[in-house]
Amino acid sequence: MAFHLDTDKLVDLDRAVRSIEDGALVALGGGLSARLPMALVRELIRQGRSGLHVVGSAHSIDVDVLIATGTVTVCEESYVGFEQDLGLAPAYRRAAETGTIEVRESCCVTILTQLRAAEFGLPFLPVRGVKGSDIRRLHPEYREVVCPFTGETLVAVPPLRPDVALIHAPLGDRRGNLHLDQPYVLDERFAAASRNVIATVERVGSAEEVAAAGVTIPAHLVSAVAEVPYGAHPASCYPAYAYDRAHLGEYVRAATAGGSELAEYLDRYLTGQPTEEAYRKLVGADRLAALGQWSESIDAWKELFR
Amino acid sequence: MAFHLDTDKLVDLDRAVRSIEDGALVALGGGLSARLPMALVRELIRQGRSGLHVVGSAHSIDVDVLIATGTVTVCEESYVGFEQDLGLAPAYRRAAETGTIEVRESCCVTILTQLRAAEFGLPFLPVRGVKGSDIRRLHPEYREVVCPFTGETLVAVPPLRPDVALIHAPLGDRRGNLHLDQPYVLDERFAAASRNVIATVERVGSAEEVAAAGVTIPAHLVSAVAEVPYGAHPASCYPAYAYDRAHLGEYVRAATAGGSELAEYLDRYLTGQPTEEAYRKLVGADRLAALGQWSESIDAWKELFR
Amino acid sequence: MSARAKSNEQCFSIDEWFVVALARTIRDREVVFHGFGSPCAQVAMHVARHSHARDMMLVEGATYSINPEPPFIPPTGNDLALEQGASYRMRFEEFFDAAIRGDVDRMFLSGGQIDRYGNTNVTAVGPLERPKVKLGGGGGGCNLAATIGHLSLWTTRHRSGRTLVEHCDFITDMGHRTPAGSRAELGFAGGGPEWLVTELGVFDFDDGGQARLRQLFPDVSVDTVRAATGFEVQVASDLRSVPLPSSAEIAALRAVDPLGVRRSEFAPEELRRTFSHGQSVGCAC
Amino acid sequence: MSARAKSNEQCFSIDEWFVVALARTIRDREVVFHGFGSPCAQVAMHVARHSHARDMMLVEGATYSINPEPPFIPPTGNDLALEQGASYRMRFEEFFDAAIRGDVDRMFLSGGQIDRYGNTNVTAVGPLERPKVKLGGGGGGCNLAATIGHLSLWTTRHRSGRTLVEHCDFITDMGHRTPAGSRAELGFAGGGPEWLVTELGVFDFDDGGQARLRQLFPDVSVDTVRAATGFEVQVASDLRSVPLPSSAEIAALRAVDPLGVRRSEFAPEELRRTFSHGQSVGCAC
Repeated sequence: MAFHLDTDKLVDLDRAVRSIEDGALVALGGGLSARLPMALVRELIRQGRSGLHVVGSAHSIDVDVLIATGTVTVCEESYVGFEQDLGLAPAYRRAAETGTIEVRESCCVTILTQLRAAEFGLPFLPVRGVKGSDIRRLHPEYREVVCPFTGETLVAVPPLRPDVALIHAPLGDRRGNLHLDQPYVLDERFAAASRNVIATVERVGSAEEVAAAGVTIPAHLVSAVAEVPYGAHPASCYPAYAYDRAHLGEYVRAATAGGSELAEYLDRYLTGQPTEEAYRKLVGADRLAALGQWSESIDAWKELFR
Repeated sequence: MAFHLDTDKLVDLDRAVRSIEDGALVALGGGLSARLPMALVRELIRQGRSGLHVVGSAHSIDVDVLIATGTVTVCEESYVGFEQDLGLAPAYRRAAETGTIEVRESCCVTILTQLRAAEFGLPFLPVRGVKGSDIRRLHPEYREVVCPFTGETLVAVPPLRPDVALIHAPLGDRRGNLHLDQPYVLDERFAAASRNVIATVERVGSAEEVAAAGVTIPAHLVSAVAEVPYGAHPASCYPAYAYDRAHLGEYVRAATAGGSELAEYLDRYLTGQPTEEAYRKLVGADRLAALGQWSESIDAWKELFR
Repeated sequence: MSARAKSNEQCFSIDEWFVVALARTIRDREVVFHGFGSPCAQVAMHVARHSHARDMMLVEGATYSINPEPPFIPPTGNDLALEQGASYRMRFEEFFDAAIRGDVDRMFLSGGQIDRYGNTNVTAVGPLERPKVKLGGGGGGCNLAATIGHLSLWTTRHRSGRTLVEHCDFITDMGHRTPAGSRAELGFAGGGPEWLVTELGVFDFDDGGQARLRQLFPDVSVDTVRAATGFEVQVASDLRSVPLPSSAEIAALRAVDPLGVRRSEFAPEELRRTFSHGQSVGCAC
Repeated sequence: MSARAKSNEQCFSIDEWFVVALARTIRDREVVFHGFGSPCAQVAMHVARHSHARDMMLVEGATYSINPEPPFIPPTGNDLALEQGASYRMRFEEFFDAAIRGDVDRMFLSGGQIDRYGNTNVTAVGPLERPKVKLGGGGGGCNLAATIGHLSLWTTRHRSGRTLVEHCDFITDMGHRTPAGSRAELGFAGGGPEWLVTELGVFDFDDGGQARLRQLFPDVSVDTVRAATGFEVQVASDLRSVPLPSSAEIAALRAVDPLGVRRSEFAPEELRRTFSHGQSVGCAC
């Protein structure tokens, strides 16, 4: 928290990520396979960060690949997976089943409430639905509180103050103003509740351009900005590009197989590529450009999902 | 609450206001002398409504004239007045000093918190700062709650669910989508926490036009919309017009004098004008047009405030 | 519409009939939401809005957009296609707040396990400390299930025998009753599960909150349902066949889901089940 | 700048010096807010941002716009003029949440009554049930005063004898200590009043949280202050004159407040007090 008043926060990706410590409580922006902070995730892996406690709503390859690389100790997401299309998250599943990570699965509403407690400066907030759910068994830290008006017993949850929120945006300026397209998912709440926000943007624009597009997350909440084209790939970052379903499929197959196949994927796309530039080159300019062709026609858009 | 799904909510002002019952808990949108729902306030007075409990943040002529006409029984605003420029609110002051209204003065943050309790579906929420303040003496309904994590004693406040929120917007459509310019003050929170939202708009546009301008309050929260040009006068409704400082001065002088001078003002501008059309005619097309000339030059703008 | 297309609508497969059965759990003028990763429910909502529930309010499951007209349903729930033509796009918290305060009338929920009370498990099969299968997780379901007006549950994996179970290994989202108590005892305003639609038939819930078989697909027997169900199957006295989909419903469904993402929920062998309006089983078209 | 204008800045009135004294309570890189209906504080913030505190973050008091460059200060706080050139416009709740969680460093607060601990009354003078004067009310001050880093209090009505009082009839916004306890006892994170600037002089607060006279305007004596103050006046051992405003500060002030809204806070007789850089009292220009 405490506002970030520096007027130029533009740094390179390496430096932005270097400020994140082992063991940090990290909020991941975006959701499902949209606007995930993948360049930041890849850089965390390249830098060999470990012991992270990740929090978020419904996520996919970002969390799974962090787990596959042994970067995560505690996972407090509401969902990790690839929906019906590609199924369960292989590394998450394996780590949970073998006990190599601690699963503190939570509920979107509870996470929202905990972020709000931090954002509102309150030491607790009440939620209701957790009472009927075994999710509560995963959270011995929850307490109870009795409503002084109705006598209803509610579950009390503590504030959630991430050390850092990792957010990818289509556009931002050097001061740190970010423009996002909807859905913002929890990004606005993460930004207000977290001590630091590290953002990557598809493109750095002028302050005027960002203001005209609309500031979704204001500069005073943001600690660093790095310009990383295709920084959400293989997730989508509309309007720039749709998600790369084929790449996600390739990952899920490798991660499901595990062992050498997974190692090969990780080496090929992550540890084997020292920079995002190298990653983009490997994925291929043609492939990346194709993901941007969704806007040409409905048929072109549909074709990306076949 | 319960969403309002009708597809055409356009009604005339008379009908919109007729749904508000005597004794209703009424939230007033806008703030200070900006975007006040004055046409709705005038219509309430014309229809002789009584016993209203009004809530809001910092307000001026809307609350004062409702009090001057005996429409209000309980006033739960955080501030009623005309700032340094025109000073204390005469009718509010007199009614409070003579005990003809009940003053439940509150704090913006507490009102926000109570609206959030309603919006979040919670039976209470905690606030902190009220503890050091005599504001608490005005609210015997407040209780205490102990944080189960820190042991801190906080003040517990109940949900605030207005029967109706009165909101004036520069633009809206027939379904009830409203576009507002910032500051929104509490209007978004009022809309989500109130059982009904009755809106006036400077102009009804197409759904496309409102979507392009940006929907601030979505149709499903709005129960009725009436088109009333200059519906905020003598408050401002930018970008259409600045506030009418001379008119506010005229009101404050009459209300300070009280007696026949106040009665004359009320008759002239409120009870003597059966419709908003008549009100606008009385104020004068030239005068109203002049308030829109703020955008012509800085000097023109400044001139309105001399 | 060509004669060929019209003829095709006389003939439909289980995924299509199933989605229509789901759609019919929606009443007109309801505010309805589906969770992400739920293509059958997602398609069903669009079918309902284009057939019997034209004035419903449809809230997309991961974009929170209202009444969009997507050019197609993509295989991922957070995609711009699902915002096209929307009348409004809610913020994440705007939707969840509305649902928690009781302004959302219906939600679709599924589960890797579902018990007789409609409790669902999307967290883990087997012991929690060392699960046999770690499922994806519940998203926002745990709180939403407490307050949303009605729940339409569904599964496309009833026949597996592993889905409708005596006891959920883990209760992610509450149905009518858990070991912690009933909804009334917990103070939950939401009505809980109203329907449970499976690829074998349709259940409602009795006054005690227990599932009761109301309708069967015509190629399914009560014995098949009993064999596939881990709890004792109550059968309604007026058990009947699942009502046939209309041509209009089938047309709406095919228009909104040209990629067939709904089919990803079914085992391949189920998808061979086809039907027609003339004959109830084994369509040859 | 013309020679005439330059010469004018050698000469200034009490409202100008007062506003500059307020401005100097702001430190650079602070996040600073003023309540509405506070033109002196409002102008002071703009003066500070254009002189010694260029990297402060200025939050306008009723538009919640950040670092605007208003073409003029209008006589009402919620006006579009106060959003011109802003780098961002906060929502109402966005500002209040930030302040309550401790991200705002300083707020300006005034009061119809102010006591030695910096408690302020903007609610009612006289008994609460039947007040002698019902004041406008506190806006958001009651909660903000608990958590904002530092408070800069001010009044332009010290000389009246009715403003600095032994006890506030009503405590709207807490200073350092109320009958309910100290800030520490109540668990408030904010530091409370740091300065109290009046048209007679400047107070800080001692370790016990009590106001202490630190600076006097040169045309004011300690006895004048004592006579105007309802509580016993502590005087700092290093009492001195209020530092003179710089020409740059005066120029910034006149540029941002051409309408002179700051002057509405002063009694007409106070506004006759003028000063110059050459001589400290009674400027003839």
